[in-house]
Amino acid sequence: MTGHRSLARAPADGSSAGRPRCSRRAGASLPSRALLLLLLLASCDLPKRHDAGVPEPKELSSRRIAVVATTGMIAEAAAEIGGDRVDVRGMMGPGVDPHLYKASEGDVVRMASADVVFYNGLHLEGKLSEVFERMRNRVRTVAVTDGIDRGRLLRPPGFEGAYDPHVWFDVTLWMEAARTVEHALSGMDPVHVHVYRANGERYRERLSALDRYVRDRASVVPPSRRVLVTAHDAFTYFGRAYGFRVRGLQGISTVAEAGAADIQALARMIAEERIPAVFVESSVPVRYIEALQEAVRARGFRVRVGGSLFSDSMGDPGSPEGTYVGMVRHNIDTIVAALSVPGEPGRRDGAGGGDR
Amino acid sequence: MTAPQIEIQVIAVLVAVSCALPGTFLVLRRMAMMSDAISHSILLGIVLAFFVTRDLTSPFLVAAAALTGVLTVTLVELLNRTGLVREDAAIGLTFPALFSAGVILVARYAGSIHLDTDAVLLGELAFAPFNRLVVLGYDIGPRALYMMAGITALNILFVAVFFKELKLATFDPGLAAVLGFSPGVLHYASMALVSLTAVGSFDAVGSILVVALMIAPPATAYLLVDRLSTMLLLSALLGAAGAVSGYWVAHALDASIAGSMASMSGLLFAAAYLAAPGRGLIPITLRRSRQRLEFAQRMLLVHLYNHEGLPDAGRENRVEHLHEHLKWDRSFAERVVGAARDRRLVERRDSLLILTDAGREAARDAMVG
Amino acid sequence: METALKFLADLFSNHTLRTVGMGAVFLGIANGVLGSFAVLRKQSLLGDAISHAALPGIALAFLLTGSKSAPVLLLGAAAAGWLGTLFIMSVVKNTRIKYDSALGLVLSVFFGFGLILLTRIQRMPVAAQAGLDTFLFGQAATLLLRDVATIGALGAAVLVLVAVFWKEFKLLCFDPDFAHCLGFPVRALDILLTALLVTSIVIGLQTVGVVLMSAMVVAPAAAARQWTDRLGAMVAISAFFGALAGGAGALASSVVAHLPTGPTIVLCLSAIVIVSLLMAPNRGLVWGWARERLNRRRIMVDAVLADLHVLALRHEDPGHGHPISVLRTMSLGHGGVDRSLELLRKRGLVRKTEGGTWSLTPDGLAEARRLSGKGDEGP
Amino acid sequence: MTLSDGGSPAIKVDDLTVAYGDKPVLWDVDLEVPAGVLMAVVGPNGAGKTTLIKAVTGLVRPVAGTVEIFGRPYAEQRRLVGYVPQRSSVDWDFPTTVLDVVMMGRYGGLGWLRRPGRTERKLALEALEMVGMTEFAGRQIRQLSGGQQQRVFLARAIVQDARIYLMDEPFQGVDATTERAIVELLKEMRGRGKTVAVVHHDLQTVPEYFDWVTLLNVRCVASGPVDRVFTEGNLRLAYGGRVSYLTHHGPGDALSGEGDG
Repeated sequence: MTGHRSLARAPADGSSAGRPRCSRRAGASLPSRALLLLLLLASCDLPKRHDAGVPEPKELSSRRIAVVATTGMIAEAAAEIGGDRVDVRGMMGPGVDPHLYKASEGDVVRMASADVVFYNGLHLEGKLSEVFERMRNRVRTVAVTDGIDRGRLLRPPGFEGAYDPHVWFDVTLWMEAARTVEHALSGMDPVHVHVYRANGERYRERLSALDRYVRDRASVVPPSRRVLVTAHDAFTYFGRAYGFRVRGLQGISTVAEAGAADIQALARMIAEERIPAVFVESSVPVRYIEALQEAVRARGFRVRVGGSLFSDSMGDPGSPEGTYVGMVRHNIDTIVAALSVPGEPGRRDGAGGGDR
Repeated sequence: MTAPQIEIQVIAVLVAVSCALPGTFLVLRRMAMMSDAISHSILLGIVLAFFVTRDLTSPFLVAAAALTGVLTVTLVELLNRTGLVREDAAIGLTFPALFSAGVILVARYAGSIHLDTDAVLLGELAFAPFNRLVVLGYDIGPRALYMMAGITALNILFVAVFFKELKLATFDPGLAAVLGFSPGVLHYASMALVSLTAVGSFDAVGSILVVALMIAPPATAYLLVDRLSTMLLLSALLGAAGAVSGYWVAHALDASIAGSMASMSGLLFAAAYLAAPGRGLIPITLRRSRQRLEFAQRMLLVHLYNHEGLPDAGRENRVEHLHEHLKWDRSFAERVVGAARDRRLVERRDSLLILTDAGREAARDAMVG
Repeated sequence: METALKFLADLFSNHTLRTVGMGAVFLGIANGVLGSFAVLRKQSLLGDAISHAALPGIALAFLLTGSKSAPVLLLGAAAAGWLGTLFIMSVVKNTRIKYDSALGLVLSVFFGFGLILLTRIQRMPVAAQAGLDTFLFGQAATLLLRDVATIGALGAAVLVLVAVFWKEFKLLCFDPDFAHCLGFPVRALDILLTALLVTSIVIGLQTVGVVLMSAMVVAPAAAARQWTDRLGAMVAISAFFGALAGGAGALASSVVAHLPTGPTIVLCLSAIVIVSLLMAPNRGLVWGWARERLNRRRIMVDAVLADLHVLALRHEDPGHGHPISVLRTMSLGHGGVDRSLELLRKRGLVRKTEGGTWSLTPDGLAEARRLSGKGDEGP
Repeated sequence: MTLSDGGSPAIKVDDLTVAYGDKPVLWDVDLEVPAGVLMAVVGPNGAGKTTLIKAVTGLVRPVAGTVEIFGRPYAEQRRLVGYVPQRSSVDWDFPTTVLDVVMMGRYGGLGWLRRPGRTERKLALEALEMVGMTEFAGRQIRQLSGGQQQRVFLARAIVQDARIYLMDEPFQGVDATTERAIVELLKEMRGRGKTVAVVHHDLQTVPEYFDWVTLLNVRCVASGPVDRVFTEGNLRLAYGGRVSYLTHHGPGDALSGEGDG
């Protein structure tokens, strides 16, 4: 019976306690043994109350807090706010689309040994968001978007409870997210509240400076040309916050595809409004935007590819775009540089091989 | 090992066992690709159920996915029944249509929602231990564990109860019908079970591992054994072995667990393909060369016997001459002579070859045969 | 009328429609032709398998070159798909594992290995990896002119090769043993035909995606098979269906908003398949069903005639009338006696007497004799 | 074309050994078939009859041994050998017509790139006439009865214009009339100097149909003229104790139904 007890209780104990005991159970590989284990598991031994497993505050004040964050943006916020009180490990590195993240074995250990998991929520991480919600009894998990007033979230018409998860493109919303991180850390480790508050304050100040920067830069673009055309619908928050109309080629879902009519409609709009540039995203194949560009050119207008924007993840670590601030600055600089120059008419039978 | 690590392996083993059973029948009945077809077509069910419930977390979505699996199987079967298209074409016609309908619905009515199969089925073994089942406030373990245990039990029960009928329906559907076993009903029951197992397992471990575990272990077992019962058992064992070894490969590489398990199942198959006793490529090649050698020895004996005592024996019965007469290359001739000498059928005096008594006996046998 | 014409003119001067339409039509033709052979050789699902098996090739190509350019990744995909196909062929040839299992095996194991590589790449701090996993989710609506050129060139090459090796491919698909005995290099032909299929699948994958490619291989050929019993006609019809669905899908998706092009083409293909299965002459289900009904009706009518004959034999006067109720009891289980009598009356074989009873006419008597001579038509 | 068949047998098989898995299906078979005979290959199930045909035509690779056609290796003489496979070996639902299938027999002679034309069509129609299938020329092959399908295969072999024919169970699933017709055809072919080897099941008809016989049971039990070789002793050697066929037999007996190959 000991085997089954240890297994059943291990989750409740928190994984650090479960580890040594379970290491004896390497024999679980045999299917018969596994079945036996399972039968035992299913039998009626009473496990502990599930909320008993959340780490005690006392324990955390004396060591660094192990933090796991899903996206790079969240990892950065946690590292900034936690300072040297935390060990942050990001799950999704640069260039990883959170919708399509493939977990590796290391994630199991990282998540099991974490004191807290910060995730975006709002289904950005797919089904995983749900799992994180349900995990709260086991490891402390925090959706950084939880603190945001639901009224400020974008909601596609017709579906209850489904929100656009790409909140980080509105810097003010991201400040809310950072506050959620700060509160979570403070709650876990009240002894060091002052550290988190000071770090959080400093981080939010930088973010609010960033917000002002984005606003300033955006105002350079004449309002009529403030149209952001990208491959997928990730920039809606950005558009709302900084006064851009946003048009995406395809929806949020990864299975969704564009139709020929969608491309034509977008191309017509670009040509009619003489929008000078469209943008590619790091995580979406360039060809999508190239197709749009071709369609526009065929309408006698030349639209440039204004550059590459970071949408779901940040740039290489060490580069300026490898930080949240750097990424947002890169995006707005790219957008402004491309849109503030007026568009040039193309020839219908243009050099770029328009029609034929 | 930490608790989640153990849980992952237990879940994987359960998936392996529950996939091996229907998988064996799929492989034998040439419907292996059904598993992959289901993995695509369930999108339609998920989307339709979402339009009804408007809730991504509703368990109704998973039920709808399973139902779509059954629908897929039924449509394939209907197409088959017409006799106008073959089984593989029937599968290839069905799932793209269902999947495409799903995609169109998403694009038209839910393009701004993250709605796809991944949003409803977890499909990631690494996270399965964290998706807990909480009953009356008590955490009693990973959901997937219970779900897979239930599905495994159902599969084992089904196979155990209908073993005879399944066997008959698999190998001779016509005879089964004559004997009144109604292969149709059994077929639908087993296909419903395939769908249920597939969708349940997709949720626990992801579609690609399910396809791998439904096909690779039974195919491997098919190379190794001839009896249905041993094949079922061996499939389950091989699946479990692939799952557990795959886990540790993933651990070592810090890579995808499902991917590693699928790859290990593939490696097990490759090993059997190369080395299965009697059927593997290596044993066949070895046997070919051994038989060639054995056969050559007999030819040698007969040749020596025919020329023994004749005046030309001094010329004919030399190693060099074998090269010309029997068109053997020199090294092969040496090998044949060496092997025959080891068996004490031939002696060598200088370069002349002489039969021993045993060799003479063997030569006579060879000629009679 | 004028507005309709203008609408059409607009439509066809539309760049996206023209590009996508042309690409889809070319793809439909190439895959319609190759798919015919694939379906006849029970390789319908090769497209599905190859599209999954390409993943490790893409990941490895990226790992080795660090480049995400389309030719590099396509080469990787083609190499992996090709390797997978060779493995499938080798397993099927050397073991008792059937084709479908070999397909599924390669599909899942290769994809699994691709996942290992992808997760390794994910752990690398390289932002350039973005989009690697979506490389194979092609979008038919985003076809570029250069894609159309590639597909067109490929389609032309496929058509030429199939024309050149027409009789060899035909023999290979119908009776490979006989081909071997005639001295054709069966294995090389097999590899060539499969290579053509793999190439067109991989090109199509990147431009229009996995599922559309799977359907493009199977559906036109399966539909075309219903309409003809000749290989040449089947290949031609299949190419036509492929082109038709490609064109119709492109058109529909450029008229209606939010109608994704690829899936729309698949549904057009499905519609063609359904119509073919139901309506194709000879093989179509509707015709078969109608034939069966006709037969059943004929047998019932003959049965009633035979019943009347039996009754007539019992009477001296063959013109004696018999009440319908007697006929009903005799034809128990057949039903429809009234309708049968009506049909017989129209043919002048029976007549209704004044008392509301029925009797055979002389013609009817002759016909009934003829039938009973055949023996087995009576009830 | 001059042929080096002055005295060399039509088919000469030397030390042929074939194994499927670890089971030898043919073991050390020696065989000489003179030109111009009509030969039955008989033996119990699993005796390797089909395998022998397939090994001669190179469809299975032997472990050991050689096959010579008119004194030269098979690979060089391929064109002289016509092959009629078992009916079950092809897909009868294939979209092709009777005439088309028969014309396939000419493909080998056409070589690469050339398409069958008027000549091939004429030859094919002639062959169809010989087997009495002219009226079916335009039919899809699925719509034929078993016997008719077999006749189509024979016609295809005829247009090959080979000198040696190897036939795998041409009488299987064929009605009595067709069987007679096929036998007549085979005899006529022999009359024109062709050599025909037929895998056969019905022992009782052997003396009536054939003039040469090979008794096979993994090894070659005996081979030669029917009147010399087709003896009860040899049959007993080939079939073990199960020789009751001489008194009663028929399709459905232990002797019929092919299981090897």
